[in-house]
Amino acid sequence: MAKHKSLLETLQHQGISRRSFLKFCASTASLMALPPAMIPAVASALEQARRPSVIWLSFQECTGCTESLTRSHSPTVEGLIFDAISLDYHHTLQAASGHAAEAARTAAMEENYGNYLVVVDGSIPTANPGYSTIAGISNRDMLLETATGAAAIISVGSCAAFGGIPHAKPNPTGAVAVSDLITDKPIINVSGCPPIPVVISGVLTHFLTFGTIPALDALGRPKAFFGQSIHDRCYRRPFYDKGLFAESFDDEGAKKGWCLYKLGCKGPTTFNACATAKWNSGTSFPIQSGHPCLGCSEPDFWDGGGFYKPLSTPTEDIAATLVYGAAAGAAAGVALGTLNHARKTRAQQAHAPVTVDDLEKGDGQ
Amino acid sequence: MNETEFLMWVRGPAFQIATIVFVVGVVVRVLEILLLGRKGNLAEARGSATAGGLRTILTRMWPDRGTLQRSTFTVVTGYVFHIGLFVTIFLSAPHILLIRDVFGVGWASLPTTIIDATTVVTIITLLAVLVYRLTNPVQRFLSGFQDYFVWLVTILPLVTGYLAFHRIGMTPPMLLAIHILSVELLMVSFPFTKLMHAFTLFMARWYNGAIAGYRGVRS
Amino acid sequence: MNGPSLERGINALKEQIDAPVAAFFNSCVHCGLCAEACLFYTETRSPNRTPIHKLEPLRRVWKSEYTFWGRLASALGLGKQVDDDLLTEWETLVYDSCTMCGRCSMVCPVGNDIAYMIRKVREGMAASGHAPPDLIGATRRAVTIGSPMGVKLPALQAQIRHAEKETGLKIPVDVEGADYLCTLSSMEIMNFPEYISAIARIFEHAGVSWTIASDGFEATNSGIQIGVSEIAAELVERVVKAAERLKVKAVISPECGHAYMAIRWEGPNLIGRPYGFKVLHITELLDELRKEGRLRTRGREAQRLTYHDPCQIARRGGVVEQPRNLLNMVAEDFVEMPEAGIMNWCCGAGGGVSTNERADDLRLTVFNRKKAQLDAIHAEGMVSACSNCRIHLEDGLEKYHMDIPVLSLTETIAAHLADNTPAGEGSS
Amino acid sequence: MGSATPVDGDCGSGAVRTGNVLPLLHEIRHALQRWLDAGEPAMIDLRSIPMAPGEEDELVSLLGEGEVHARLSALGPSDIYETRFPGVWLVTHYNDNEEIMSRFIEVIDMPSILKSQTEDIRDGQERLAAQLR
Repeated sequence: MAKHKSLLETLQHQGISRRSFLKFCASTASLMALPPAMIPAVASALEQARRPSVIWLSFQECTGCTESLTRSHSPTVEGLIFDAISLDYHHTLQAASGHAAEAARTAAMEENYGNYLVVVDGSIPTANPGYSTIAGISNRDMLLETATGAAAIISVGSCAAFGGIPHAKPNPTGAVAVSDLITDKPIINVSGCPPIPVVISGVLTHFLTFGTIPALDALGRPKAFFGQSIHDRCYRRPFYDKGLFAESFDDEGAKKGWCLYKLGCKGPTTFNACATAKWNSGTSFPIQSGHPCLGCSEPDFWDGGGFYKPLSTPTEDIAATLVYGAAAGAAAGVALGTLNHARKTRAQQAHAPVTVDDLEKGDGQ
Repeated sequence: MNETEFLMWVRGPAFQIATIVFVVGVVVRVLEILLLGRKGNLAEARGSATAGGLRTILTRMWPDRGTLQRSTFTVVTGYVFHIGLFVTIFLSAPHILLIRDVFGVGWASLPTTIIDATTVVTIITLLAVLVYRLTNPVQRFLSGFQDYFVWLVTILPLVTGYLAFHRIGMTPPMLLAIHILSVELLMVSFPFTKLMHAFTLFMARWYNGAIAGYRGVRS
Repeated sequence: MNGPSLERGINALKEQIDAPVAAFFNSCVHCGLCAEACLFYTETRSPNRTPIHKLEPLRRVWKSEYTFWGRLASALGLGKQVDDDLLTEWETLVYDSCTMCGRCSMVCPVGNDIAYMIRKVREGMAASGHAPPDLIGATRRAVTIGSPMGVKLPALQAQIRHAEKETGLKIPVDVEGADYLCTLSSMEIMNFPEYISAIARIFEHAGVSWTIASDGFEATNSGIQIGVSEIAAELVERVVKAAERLKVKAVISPECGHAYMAIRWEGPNLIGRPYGFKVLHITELLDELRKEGRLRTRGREAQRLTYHDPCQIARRGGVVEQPRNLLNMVAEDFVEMPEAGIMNWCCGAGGGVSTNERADDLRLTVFNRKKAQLDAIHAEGMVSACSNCRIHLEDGLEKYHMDIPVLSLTETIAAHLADNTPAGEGSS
Repeated sequence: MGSATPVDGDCGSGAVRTGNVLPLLHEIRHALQRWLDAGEPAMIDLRSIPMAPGEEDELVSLLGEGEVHARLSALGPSDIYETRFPGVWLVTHYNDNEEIMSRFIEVIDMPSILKSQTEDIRDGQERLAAQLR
């Protein structure tokens, strides 16, 4: 394997022309959500880029993230990137198994110490290591061990990034995010359940192209993809602004494509590129197919008070609270009112008739 | 506590606490008033106390001509910010959803552009109201800490709502959480301040109108 | 008992607080609109004369006694309490700077009846020894002599004889079984005895059976002005007893605002029982006679006349249309002041202010409001139905060098009575 | 971005508009002006702009087709043509499965991707020389 060739050399090796490379660069820039003016910079970076070693760790996960990534058929841009990286360890994709697989991981770590990239999907159980082990090694130990020599970690999917569904109440496994355990390495969170394929490959490409971590938001997510909310880029936004809402999934509003806010859409508080990148090779995204955004790229989206509950509504049973509150208030009010009444009665009993002689003070008349 | 947890706390337990304080406080204060009672009137009636009471509840929504002329600023700004509050509270889609969620009834919402404009107008009006309170001799004389505090808790939901809608300064979940929290502050303040007038003014107008109506006066 | 005290005052305020008071204090938002409705503020621009502010003693008692948080604060030694210094400071606000005209009660956007509460504050002020000395004196005279101005029966009898001579009519006194018992204000007896002649003529003309009671002629009630319900009740009781003794159908309140308030609206509640007779203001009776065709006039006053609504009769009493119906019978050119009727401005002397010499300068200062109203319509004569208003209006007009005569409505009607043909045959 | 053919089953196709088409056309107009004044090319990535279903087709049909149409065969096909407005090009890159990888509007006299690249020319020259040898 030509592990130390540059990406351009790899492509040339495959007989790919310079023009094809430029096309690849244009599509890559688009993939990374970079402005077209950046295409030459991408090209010059990719000419130099070396194939990094990638170790992919899967913990408490559903494999949805890997599925998402591999849905893109080769040779897509994403496919080409996989040609350009050295994926040395990946449960789902690797051919090796058992001790051989673990040996590959150890070898990759030793060979590329300080330079390899760790990709994690799934959360890490902390309540009892037995909830999830690989080759007899607990997820926690494997993560800590593998992270030691990593250049950076990419947490793919909301489980790795924020704990995800395993972390949802009551979180029986004590699931935590990568960033809860690793604090001394750069971590890029590519959240989503699953993340958009082009976002995963876009982040990988960025690292591959520039060798640096992209600009991140407060939750450690690349701003290029997570910089704007679903709501801000939603094509149904004009309906929100006009106050036109679908009230149920089968009413006229739903048929006319009106805003899904009232059906619980979490678009206003969810940051992701769904509205522009879309899914299934740019075919559609949930809102386009008539379903409210679940907010899957946000922390604790599973505990966000119900997928079909509008954002502005309380999560507790306020109607019941009102009833109990009113009852308690009535009881307290009657008690206080009775005390007040007694106080007033006492004042009336204490009343001494006021005569004209009671009007003047002291030594008056 | 991260943003989402904060938002969930604000939408959950905090909202519940605010609701309890609000409801218990309002009910207690209303009962404290009612249970004080009042004496029956032994004088021969000229008119109907009930009709007078009901009438005054309605008619006090409009000022008499002299008051409108002499206190134009107070009357006009009073209308603007009360209508503004009504529109932003009761005709904005997210709020109607909350009401429907709690009470099971909802109604049509106004377009966000109108809500947005109303919010701006209301905020500006409330700022003018504050300046007036600080400069008008009578209002400044009458005002104490509570008057300024109530002004603050009234304008905060408008400002935070505006910021949340336009996503200014912070992330949307944080802005939304702060907005809801500011409303909860308003709810908690309600039973302890003159905000209570929103409920008791109907009683006050009723008594005023009933006292006058009994004597055949249209108050 | 043993004289006034802070304790008695606070106790009185505690007794006075009822559901309306609590609703009113709960509702105030400090908007200050009541200030612009009060002539004591508009003509002096003193913010402390804002009507709602005059209620501070009552508000403090309400808060510390009848609200949960106020009681909690009091228990912790917080919260503002009522003390003698406060009451001393408020004495001039409650008595000198308020006529209980109730104009503020009409404009308050949340519906606070401020005048209703001022009346209650005065109970506490009086019981704590913070009533103005002149009002105490007048009250003492009312209770001991029978009239705040010290008018005794012989003085009335002299005026009656004078009126009989002038009109040639017999003025009925203590006639049992008469339909109407006419009461008088001592101001009418002392300053405007023409009123007695006027009602004698009108009743003769209309064929009304009436009488004056020798033991219940005084209609004014210092107890209400100073704020002592027991004294007010005692004074009301004198009239009620006379009416019951003479078995009249109705008691007629004279041209006096607060007398009407006292006998018509407060009286039954003060004595704790409903009347067995009706109470009418003189203008109400005259208007009834007009409707029945028993009151016929001739000729009209040529000058431009306006009508000043006495607060307790119009805004607080509900008699608004009747005087206008009567005036329209005899006025060629009747013109309303701006804001006439229930929103009319007070003359500035009601509610005991005219009795209170200390407030003389102030009441003449605030008369400027009435002057502005008059200036707006160029009236050449002003009619009213309250002798207290009339005296003060004359004072004010003189101070502001305005040459406008002030007339009594009843006397004006009497001056225009048609020839006394029997009722029903008149066809003038 | 959305594929060239509207997808059946989109809720509310056609009824929904982002209103982004007109601003885009204005952006293109300004870009043409800049090209004329300063020779400065412009490139718009259509993937970065939110579009309602059908809106992109509307934009494409408004731009129309002009005189030049080229098809590349490089890492899958690319479709490049000049619109009705000379200097405005629509460049669509597909992968081998004819799925759109990226799509650009270029304002320039000729998209650079059409030009033969020096490296490729050199490579070709070498291959030709080898063949003639």
